[in-house]
Amino acid sequence: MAKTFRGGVHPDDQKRYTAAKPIEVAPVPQKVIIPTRQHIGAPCTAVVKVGDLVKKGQVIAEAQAFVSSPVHASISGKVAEIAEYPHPVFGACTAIVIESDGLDEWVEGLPLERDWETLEANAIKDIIRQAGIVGMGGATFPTHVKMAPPPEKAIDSLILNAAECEPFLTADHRVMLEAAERVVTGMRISMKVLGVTKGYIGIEENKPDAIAVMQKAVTGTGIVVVPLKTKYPQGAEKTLIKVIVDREVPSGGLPMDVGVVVQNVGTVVAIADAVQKGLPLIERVTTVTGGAVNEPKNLLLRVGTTFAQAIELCGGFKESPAKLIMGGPMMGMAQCRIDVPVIKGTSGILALSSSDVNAGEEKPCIRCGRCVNACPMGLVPSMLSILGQQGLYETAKEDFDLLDCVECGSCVYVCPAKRNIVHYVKYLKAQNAAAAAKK
Amino acid sequence: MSTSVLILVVLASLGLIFGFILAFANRKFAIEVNPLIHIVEDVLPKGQCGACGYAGCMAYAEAVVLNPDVAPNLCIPGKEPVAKAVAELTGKTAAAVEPRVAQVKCAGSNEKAVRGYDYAGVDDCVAANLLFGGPKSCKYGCLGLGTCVRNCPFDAMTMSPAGLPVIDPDKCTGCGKCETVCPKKVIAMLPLGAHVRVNCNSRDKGPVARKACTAACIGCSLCVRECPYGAVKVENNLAVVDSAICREQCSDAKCLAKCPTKAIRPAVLGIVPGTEDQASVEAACPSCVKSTAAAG
Amino acid sequence: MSAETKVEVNQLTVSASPHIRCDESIAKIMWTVNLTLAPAALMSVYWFGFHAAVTLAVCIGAAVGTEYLIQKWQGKPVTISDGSAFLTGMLLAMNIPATVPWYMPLLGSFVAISIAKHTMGGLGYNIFNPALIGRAFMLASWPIAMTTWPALAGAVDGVTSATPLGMLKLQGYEKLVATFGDTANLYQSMFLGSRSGSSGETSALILILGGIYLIYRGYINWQVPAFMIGTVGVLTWAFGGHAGLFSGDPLFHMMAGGLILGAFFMATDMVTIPITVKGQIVFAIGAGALTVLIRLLGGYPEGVCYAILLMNSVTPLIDRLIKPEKYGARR
Amino acid sequence: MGEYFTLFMGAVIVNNFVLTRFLGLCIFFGVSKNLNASVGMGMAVTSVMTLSSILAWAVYNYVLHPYNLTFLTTIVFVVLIASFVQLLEMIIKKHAPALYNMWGIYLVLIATNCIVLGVPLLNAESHFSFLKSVVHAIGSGVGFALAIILMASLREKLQYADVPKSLQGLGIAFILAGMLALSFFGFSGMIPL
Amino acid sequence: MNNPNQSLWEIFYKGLFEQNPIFRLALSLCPALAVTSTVVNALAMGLSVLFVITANNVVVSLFRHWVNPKVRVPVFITSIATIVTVVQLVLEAYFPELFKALSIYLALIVVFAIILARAEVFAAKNTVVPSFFDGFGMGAGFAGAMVLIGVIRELFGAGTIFGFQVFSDAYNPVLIMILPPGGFILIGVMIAGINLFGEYQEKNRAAKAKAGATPALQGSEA
Amino acid sequence: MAHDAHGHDSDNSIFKIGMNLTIACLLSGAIIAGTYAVTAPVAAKERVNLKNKAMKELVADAQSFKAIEGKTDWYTAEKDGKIVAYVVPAESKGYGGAIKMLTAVTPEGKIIDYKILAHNETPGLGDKASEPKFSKQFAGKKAEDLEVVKVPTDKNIQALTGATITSRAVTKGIREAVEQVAAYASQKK
Repeated sequence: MAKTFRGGVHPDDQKRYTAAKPIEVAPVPQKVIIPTRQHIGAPCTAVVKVGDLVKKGQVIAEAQAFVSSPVHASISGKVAEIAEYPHPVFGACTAIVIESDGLDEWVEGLPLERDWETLEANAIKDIIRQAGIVGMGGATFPTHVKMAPPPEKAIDSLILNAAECEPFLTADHRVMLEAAERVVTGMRISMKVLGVTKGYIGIEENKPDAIAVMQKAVTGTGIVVVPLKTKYPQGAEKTLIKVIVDREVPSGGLPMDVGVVVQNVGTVVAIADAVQKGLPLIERVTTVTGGAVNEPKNLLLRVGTTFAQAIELCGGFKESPAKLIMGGPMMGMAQCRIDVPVIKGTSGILALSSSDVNAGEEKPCIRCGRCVNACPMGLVPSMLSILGQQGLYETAKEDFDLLDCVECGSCVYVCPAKRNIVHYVKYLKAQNAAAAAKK
Repeated sequence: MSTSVLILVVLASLGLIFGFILAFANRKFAIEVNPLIHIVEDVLPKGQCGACGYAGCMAYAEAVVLNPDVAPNLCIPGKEPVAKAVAELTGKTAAAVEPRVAQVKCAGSNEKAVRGYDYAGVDDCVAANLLFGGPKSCKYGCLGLGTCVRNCPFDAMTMSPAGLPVIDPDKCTGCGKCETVCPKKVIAMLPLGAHVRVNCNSRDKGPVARKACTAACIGCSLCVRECPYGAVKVENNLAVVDSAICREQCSDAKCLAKCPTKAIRPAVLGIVPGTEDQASVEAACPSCVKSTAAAG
Repeated sequence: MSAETKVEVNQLTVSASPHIRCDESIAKIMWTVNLTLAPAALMSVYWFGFHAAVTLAVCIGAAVGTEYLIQKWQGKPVTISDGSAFLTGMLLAMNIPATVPWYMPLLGSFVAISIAKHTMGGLGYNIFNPALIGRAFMLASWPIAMTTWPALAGAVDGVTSATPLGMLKLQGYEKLVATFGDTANLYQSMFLGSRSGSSGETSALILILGGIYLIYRGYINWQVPAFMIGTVGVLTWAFGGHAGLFSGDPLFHMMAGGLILGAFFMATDMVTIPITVKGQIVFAIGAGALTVLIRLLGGYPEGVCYAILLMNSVTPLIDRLIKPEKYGARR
Repeated sequence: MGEYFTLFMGAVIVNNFVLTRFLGLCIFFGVSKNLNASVGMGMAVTSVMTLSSILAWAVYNYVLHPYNLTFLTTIVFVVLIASFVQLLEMIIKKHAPALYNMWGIYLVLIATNCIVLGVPLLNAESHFSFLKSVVHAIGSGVGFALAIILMASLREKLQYADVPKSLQGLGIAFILAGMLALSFFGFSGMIPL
Repeated sequence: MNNPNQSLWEIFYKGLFEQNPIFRLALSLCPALAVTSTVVNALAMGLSVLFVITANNVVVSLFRHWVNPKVRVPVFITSIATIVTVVQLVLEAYFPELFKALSIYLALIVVFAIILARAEVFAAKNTVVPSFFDGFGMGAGFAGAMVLIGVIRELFGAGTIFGFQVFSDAYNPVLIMILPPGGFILIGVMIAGINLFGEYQEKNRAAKAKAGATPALQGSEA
Repeated sequence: MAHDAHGHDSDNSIFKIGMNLTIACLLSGAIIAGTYAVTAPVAAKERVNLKNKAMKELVADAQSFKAIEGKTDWYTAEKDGKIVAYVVPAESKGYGGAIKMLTAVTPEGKIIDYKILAHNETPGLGDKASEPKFSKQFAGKKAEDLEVVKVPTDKNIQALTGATITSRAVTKGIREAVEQVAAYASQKK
């Protein structure tokens, strides 16, 4: 019996576009735009100047804060500009523009060969930090921070989030099929760093091939592959933990509060590459798909490639897109322009045609209760949306657990009144934060 | 007759019981609520706007009565008369309240401002601002979704068809509630009596601002050079007018004619910027007439 | 450039996530309910003839018309096409005798839509079920007309124009059974609908089929009708008889009156019932219990309408006390 | 026993004072904006009504009725109850602050109130025995509490509704009360008094 | 609030319309509504209240300097109760049927908030004549509203006015109007109607002001 | 309000406050006593008048009414010194509470008429029991004829449409009263 959680929804997974397509290595772009903010936490400042020559893998921006992660050049070439550029998450951000010299040369000493088993945990953590690895599922939380929980939190399990529950996206799926060994190695390194013996890989049942491949790959490592029921949001951290180890992260808490660390497939691969070969995080697998894309693909893209370039690699648009999204359709961010760059957290580039988008006019809530049934967090989304309309963030916070909402979008998906519940929640959270800041 | 006597006896004893219970209670359990608080609260306009910095009119009344350091002129909606009344009641001296009125520092109407994307979501500026700062290309301009209009405690604002809020100067009390709720901080308080105003909030550099909106202040400094009194400055690519200097010294408002985007305009209230007619300009800013005529 | 990758400014739509939606809508839900109710409505026309059709038309027309006029007047978008006013009209028609003079359902529908629905802000905000408020209003206003039941078209032997529940209340169970011949006959006519009553009371079978379809479609929760009808059954069995405890006739009570219609179509009106399934179960049990209370002790022979209305008024309290089980509540 | 139960239930649901006799409307509409306050008010009214009914019964049956002074009932009751409630408030405030915070604060509001005065007057008019007076008073109080708590929960829900502007506040409250009263019709004829 | 320059007519008018106790101030309407199911009862109740409030205002105004502030409220209550008792006695003697119909609601006039409020707010601070007009205006406003409600309820609920049949026999009375729920809903609707009327007036006034005046100008009032 | 909140301490002595109120009560007592003195006799007379009027309505040809000793509120209606009817109170539990009635019965135990004095029945429905259309049915009937049915016959009482409970209550109350009168009358003879 596949395991599951309370609530959730069943959107069409739309993975048929790209599930069977092997990862294609994108050609080196002529120019990359690398934002200095690639993660959640303190922003980086550029350590190169306009005109500098840089090599692939060279650090170009850095920050001293603990919760931060350095940024590396993803191609070799000349720094053409350091200026404000559009950013897929923050709207705008200082970016370093590198024009390719066509050589695609690694910085000196890379790649290298290293036996991870001889390395100390702290040394590995340092390598992870140096490599600029962040959570690649989309949240972009610096991985070395996640791997260094405070000592009072006893961690006993590592969960690999391979559910990939977002419709359309297949990047993790392909990575598992094509690089199962690296996935397992990355996981084992992470387990060593965390000092845990229990490792789980949660994969949704709609990827039987991946389950089979991973089951084979983990033999002898003690890692367990857990097939999960295909249901959104199976891959949300909290639901995943509930399903696999049957623990509930307390309100306002983190997975480590229940002794668990959750990693993304892409992240552990990056860890394996960094630790074994010394490679920093400068490229990632991204699914470029959607009804408006001519030829959807899974691409290995350099960080800093623009969405436009990526889409061009997929044969351009079939029809003019109604929405361009970074990430999946349930939690991704809609973009207002196509020249934004791929960042470390770009798991997908989704160009939805108008027929994919089924919005419709917002109507008053009819209290049908579908959102309540769909909410994996056990909230009352309908009330949150109604309170959002009135801006009553205090009531929402105190009586309806506003801050526990993970914004998974299940409620909006099922809502027959087409209410923008997640937007209301974001709005209320913003108001709450503003009020808190005032105090 | 005996009934009459009985009536008197019953009622008299009632009166005695009731009266003495009350009197006794007054001694024993007296809680003096300063009645002045209620009187002061009566004087206040009860907009509950919070412009005074207290949580509503009652809270201010309490503070102004009980705390000698609280000034009597904090009620902005009440203007002069209320300040005077409160001062009189509390025995404090009232300094003048400078009358002021809300001003939308944006002329980026639907046709003038360029849209960056098509917004689909909650009909509220704060919510729209969460998505890359709203649909307009200009990241400083009015979003036009009416958060200020909905929050105005005095019903002084309406959303014009052009997509900019219009403030009714008769109803606006200058309480500043709109200023607080606006996510773009595009609303500011203008001293009542100012002659000219800058209808832009963009701190972008000239070309960027111009590209986003044809009504933008591009920070060209022509106005600064034109003004002999030093009433105009450019800070962060945005012209700023010192209305006191302007009102007292300027007689010809040459800055208006020179502004290439018409971001500086005569301060005519109650309309969308850019739609002033000559008569209203004359009334609002006599010194502006010549230069608008010259420019127009 | 081989393919077009240009995107014009202002071409893309930006909204908060998620970016895909299911294809349910209010209109779809409402019209489906209308559709499942329609066979029973047609059945009532079969039983009661032309009168029933007129009443049905007046109710629906007045409900839709009132909604149209109110929304026009208020300057709000007109939402008559979403089917909710239509549903209110149809439900009201099925809750009243088919033979009432035409102006009564007209006024009843008007009150249902204007007072019960639009004074509270329209669809989604109403606290009481509009159709039931309409019926309660009519019953209070014209008690005689509202309790004068039409005889069936081509009435079979001896089926008088009193409803079975009315007969039970005033003449007793034995008389009731005697009127129908024997208990088997009684049950059969209750189930198939060959008996006197309001338009919607008559065809238990068709109503149940419609209700089951709604459950299958996921528009209503099975718990509500099951618990409501179940509660009525248990309580009438326990207290409904004259020969001491557990001598009642639960089967009769479960099929009698508006219980089937109420349990499947009105106690499930999502706007006016608790939002959680647990809350809905409490609601259903409460409605069932109140129904029995009114039937056995009250002045009215039938209590479903009032029972649901009373539970409607308790709904906000239920919602306050019964919330979904929150994630993270336990470690 | 049955008689008292009937009397009690009759006062609570069948002849609910608020919904069928329009008594206590001022506080019913005034306080029902807030659920917690309504609970407190319900308790306050119930207890005050019970105690003042006892008091009023004694005065009526030992003073007014024997001496044929029933026409003084109005003035005597109003003064008696008003002073009694004030005294009660002071005593509770001093000696039971916890109780005071729960419902004592509402006592001031009900010192002169139609339902608190009305029930003793009705008791006197119906010549109820002592026990009946008490049961009737408790029943009426519980009925009031039931009505106001229901009303408050409905009004709190309606806070979030798109009620037309002209109806906001008192208008919609009256209409709600009307519909609540209509629902309570279901109980009519249930318990013949 | 108590502008000494107010003319007596203004004081009276204010009570009748602007601050109509039932529809505007929402005070003291409690038990009165119970007797509005017939016009006769409504009128009797309205007149009783009119008398009590006017008389009480006069009495309070006369004795206002004599009353110790600490017992102002109890003294006022006593005064009201006395007047009510007098009304009761008179009605019982000369209109026994009405007395029976109004039953305890007559006695409950004692606790009508509006009466005490007028005494406190107006009569205790003003001389006799304005106090009389204030009470008379408020009372008349109250009585008028009562009769209006009574007329509507009786007309539609029973088809009669003052007990005389108005509609033909064919009229099937909407009984709910004379039942409590109908009373509640009717008053709710009437309150909304009056609010709507107020909004409409406000709009008209604003439109007129706009049309007449020159465009609102900066500095014109400074 | 401000000016009187700051009274002098001497004004606030318990004695002064108490006396203030006491005097107010005495004044009120005087007023009430005065009014009562005027109205009380009128009211008493009016009460008797009303009762007589009611009884007269029931027994139109009676010349005088006399209270029966040993029975509260029982009266005999006499004409030319002969008892033509007994007027007795009747009570029953109806739909909305007690229904109080006054019934006139001949010494033979036949009903003359009845009058409903107080009730709480549904307006427009149960309260039709006081209309002649319904009450006429009772005239001349004896206790054993008082059976409520839906389909009318000469011997029975036809229920009011939609108000069966009220009809039954009224009939029951009157039947009881008639039975009592019959018993009393036969005993007297």
